[in-house]
Amino acid sequence: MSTEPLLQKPELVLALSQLDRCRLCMAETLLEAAKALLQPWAAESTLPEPNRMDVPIPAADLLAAVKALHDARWGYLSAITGLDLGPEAGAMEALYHFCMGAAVVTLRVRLPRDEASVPSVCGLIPSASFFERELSEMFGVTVTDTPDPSRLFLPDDWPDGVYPLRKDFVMSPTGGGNGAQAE
Amino acid sequence: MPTTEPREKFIVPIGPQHPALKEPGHFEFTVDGEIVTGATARLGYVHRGIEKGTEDRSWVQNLYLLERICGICSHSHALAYALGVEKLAGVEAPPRAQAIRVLVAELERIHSHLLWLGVAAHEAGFDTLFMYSWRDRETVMDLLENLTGNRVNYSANVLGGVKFDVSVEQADAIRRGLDFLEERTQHYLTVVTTDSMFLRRTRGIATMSKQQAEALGVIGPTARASDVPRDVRVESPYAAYTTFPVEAVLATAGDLEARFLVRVKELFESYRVIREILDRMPAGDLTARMPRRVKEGETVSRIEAPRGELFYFIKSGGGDRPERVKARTPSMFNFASVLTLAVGHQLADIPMIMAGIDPCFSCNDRLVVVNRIGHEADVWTWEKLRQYGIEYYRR
Amino acid sequence: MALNLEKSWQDALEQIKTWARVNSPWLVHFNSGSCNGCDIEILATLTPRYDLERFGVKLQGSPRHADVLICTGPVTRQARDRLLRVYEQMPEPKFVVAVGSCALSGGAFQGCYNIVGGIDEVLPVDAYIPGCPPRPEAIIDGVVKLLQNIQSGKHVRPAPPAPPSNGHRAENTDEEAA
Amino acid sequence: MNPLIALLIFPGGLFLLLLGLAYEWVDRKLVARLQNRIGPRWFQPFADVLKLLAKEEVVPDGANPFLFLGLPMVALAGALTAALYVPLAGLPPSYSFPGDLIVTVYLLSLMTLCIGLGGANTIDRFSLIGATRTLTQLFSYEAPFLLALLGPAIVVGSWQIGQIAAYADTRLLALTQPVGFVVALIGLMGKLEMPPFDAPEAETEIVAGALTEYSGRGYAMFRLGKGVELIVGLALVAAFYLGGVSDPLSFFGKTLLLLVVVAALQSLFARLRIEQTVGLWWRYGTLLALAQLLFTIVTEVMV
Repeated sequence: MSTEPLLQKPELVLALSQLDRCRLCMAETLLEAAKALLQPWAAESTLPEPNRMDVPIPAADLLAAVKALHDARWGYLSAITGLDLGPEAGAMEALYHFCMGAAVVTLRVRLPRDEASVPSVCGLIPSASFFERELSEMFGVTVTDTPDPSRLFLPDDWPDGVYPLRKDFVMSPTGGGNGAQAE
Repeated sequence: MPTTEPREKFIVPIGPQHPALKEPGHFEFTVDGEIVTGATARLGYVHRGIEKGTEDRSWVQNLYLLERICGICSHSHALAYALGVEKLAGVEAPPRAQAIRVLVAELERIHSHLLWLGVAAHEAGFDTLFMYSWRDRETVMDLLENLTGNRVNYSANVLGGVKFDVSVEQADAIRRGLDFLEERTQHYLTVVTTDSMFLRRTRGIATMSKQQAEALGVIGPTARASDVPRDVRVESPYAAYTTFPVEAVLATAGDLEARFLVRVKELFESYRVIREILDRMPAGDLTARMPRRVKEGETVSRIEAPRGELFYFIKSGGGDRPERVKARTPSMFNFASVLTLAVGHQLADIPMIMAGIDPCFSCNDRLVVVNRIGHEADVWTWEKLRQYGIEYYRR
Repeated sequence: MALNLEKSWQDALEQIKTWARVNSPWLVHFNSGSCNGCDIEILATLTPRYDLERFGVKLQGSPRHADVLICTGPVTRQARDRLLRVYEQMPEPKFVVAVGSCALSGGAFQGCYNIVGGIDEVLPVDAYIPGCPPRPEAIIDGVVKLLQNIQSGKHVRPAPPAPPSNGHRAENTDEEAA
Repeated sequence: MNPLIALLIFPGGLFLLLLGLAYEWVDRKLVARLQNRIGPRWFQPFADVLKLLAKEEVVPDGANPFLFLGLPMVALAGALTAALYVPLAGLPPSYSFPGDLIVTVYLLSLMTLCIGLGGANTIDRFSLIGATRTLTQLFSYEAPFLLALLGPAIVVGSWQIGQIAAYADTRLLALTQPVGFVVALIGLMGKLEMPPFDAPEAETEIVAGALTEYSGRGYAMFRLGKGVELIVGLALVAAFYLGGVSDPLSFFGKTLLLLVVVAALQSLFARLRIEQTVGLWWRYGTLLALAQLLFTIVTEVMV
């Protein structure tokens, strides 16, 4: 696979409306390009859907993977999703979704439940700070050296250490307020 | 990176005046002299904990919950969710249902863009245009009500299809309504491009070049105004956009006027698509059977809401309740990128940058804490910042 | 004789005051977590087709100038004490109208962790307007009904709600005697 | 007519307040109709003021209570005394002395000064901004408005409103001094803070400008003062430029005509930014008024 990013070739650039027929084959070529970019980790990447590719990434290599995609201008970071696999599985996942055309590449970072931490990608993609703030306040994942670690959504008087989107978050009986973390 | 001296957070509680879409928010800008060095936002006044709510509701109940995330693009949320769940369950909505879904989505885009036109005019103090554009918006609200039974939150979607059909009379009513709206939109297009008062507030303000837009990852009409062809309807068409293709409306200037132009021109595009759908409406039934339990799996569903790409991640554990539903709204994305755009800009440009992305909440009453390095933070109201911006440009 | 002269003078004054209050109700609007569906409907009532100014209703900016606080949305924890502060800033006699099913009871978001519930968990509410969102006609009808109640004196002041049960109380919730 | 009645009832207090409210209604109704809304009922301003008088007056802490309560009274008093020197309802001015033109104009701007001070007196951010804006705008339209009114005074050769009004009764000065008429009219709109010059109480921006903290009686008095100021301003411009207001019919006719013009202008423009208003006044307003003045002096001397 030529190292020069595939994206520079003109025919790959999205022609707006004439290519509706081979929309899917367009997505495949994009996924191939992404796979080429993420070579060392893409070995065990899976294709859950024709236009989607999941690439498991260890937390340490996250920055390198994001840098690879970002430098080749492969799409944009559309969202960061936190996923709690439940107290019994004892693991959490942070999914970094990159979108380009119809193709979606998800970098899956597996994290332990108690002190999960992820490097911040704000250096490369400054607008990711919102997503990281939401990830940290909802799941308790500490995002190292993120520009602004303060709360985004939860109210000021929300007790610390209580992460609402975790599976073991118990709603307080009055329903309206501070749930407790059934550790 | 935040400045060392303690910044005392002070949130103005006064009820906002003349609310267009006001939802309180709080923006903090660290300023060094005139240049913005840091910008953060504190949302959460409208945070209702919906994503947690989806985990203790069944698949069908979630549809009604997710429709109420945002009053203006409620159909977009329901559509993205429904498409995602159908993909998971391996069910394909019949073509007629897909066409009706796109019809309601485009009607909602018209309603949202006209609403924004009124809000932006009102923000500039141009109340007459606000009154006129909202009066014309009533026409599209009538069409939606005639079609779906409700003016806002029309809940057209059902998992696996649509709730209602489009009769011939309704189709004619829509066509007549669109003719009137098209002529009015033509009038607004001339107002937006020629009215000197408006041009003074929009031309050349908060310009975002193509490279900047791509680097920052701005989406929706704001991106298309800087010639970045990001439109999910074109890139990865969903529902009936494959049979009724849409042309992405682009502008090159990238300033606020271009954003106005893109939104008004998109109205014409919506009229064209709606007429096409009404003429070539595929026959067939309205819903497909949907199993109560969705089989295990994850999916990503992306659609083009009036303000940009709406991203849904849905994970099912095989039960009758979703494991995880993540909705990333376009405004949150636009805000994140706009705040990063703000860094390096003049403090004076901030108000126009904000108004340009048609934030899902136009916080008339939001408060901006400006802390100049060196002396203590002084608290500016939104208006003072706006005024400061304008005076700054006068000098 | 002097007594009932005094009495009738008092009634006449009261009559004029109520007439004035009913004929020029000024609104201030507060959104404590609404999805802004109700907000755009409230705003639609001011645009040409419905035009509330016919009833003398005017949307005021400052709570100091307003008589009726029109609230939308379930009260989120973050917006809770702001709602109280706006209510306390309004001069007497003041009324509260809750618009939309979220404002009535938390609506579709009941049970979410960040919701305190309907407006009546925080403020004494005088008129409820159900609907999600209620049509502009319903909002106008609700406001007019409230005015008619005030006019006919049938309006009785609701008791302020019990202080919030889940422990943390905003420090200034005990409004002055209504 | 014994002076007490003249002062309190007929051309003075009560009649003027009611007339002020009626004109305010005409203005609101016209602007609403031009925005194709139905607009308020005829007794609306009257009900508004009555309701405000019946409301609780909240004196915010951080404001000096004596000043807070006194300013509205001074403002209303200023506007009412200004009305003494102006020909109202077809009657000659109830009291006039040489030089009362200058006194009237400055009594009117006393009103705006009180609003500015009222806003500055509180610690509320919105009213602070409103106050600074009101005062900056005051200094911008004051000079051109006065110069525009000096035109006719020079033609008549006296500073007494009564004499000027009598002289202007027969001649239509608007024709001989068109520019002065236009500047006076626009100046009047600036003085009454009507859009496009309503930056000081821009409702969507700074809540209610300088008057954010006022409620109940104080706010009612300011509104009444504004109504009286509207009447006095219209009467002045009509008396000088539209050929006098000697009989009641022509007084009401001319002032209502001016009101229609002002209301139409109001709904045409978006709100000017504060520095645009100041720029507009100093660059165009004053120059035009000076040019008009020069022209009248030259013609005066020549003839």
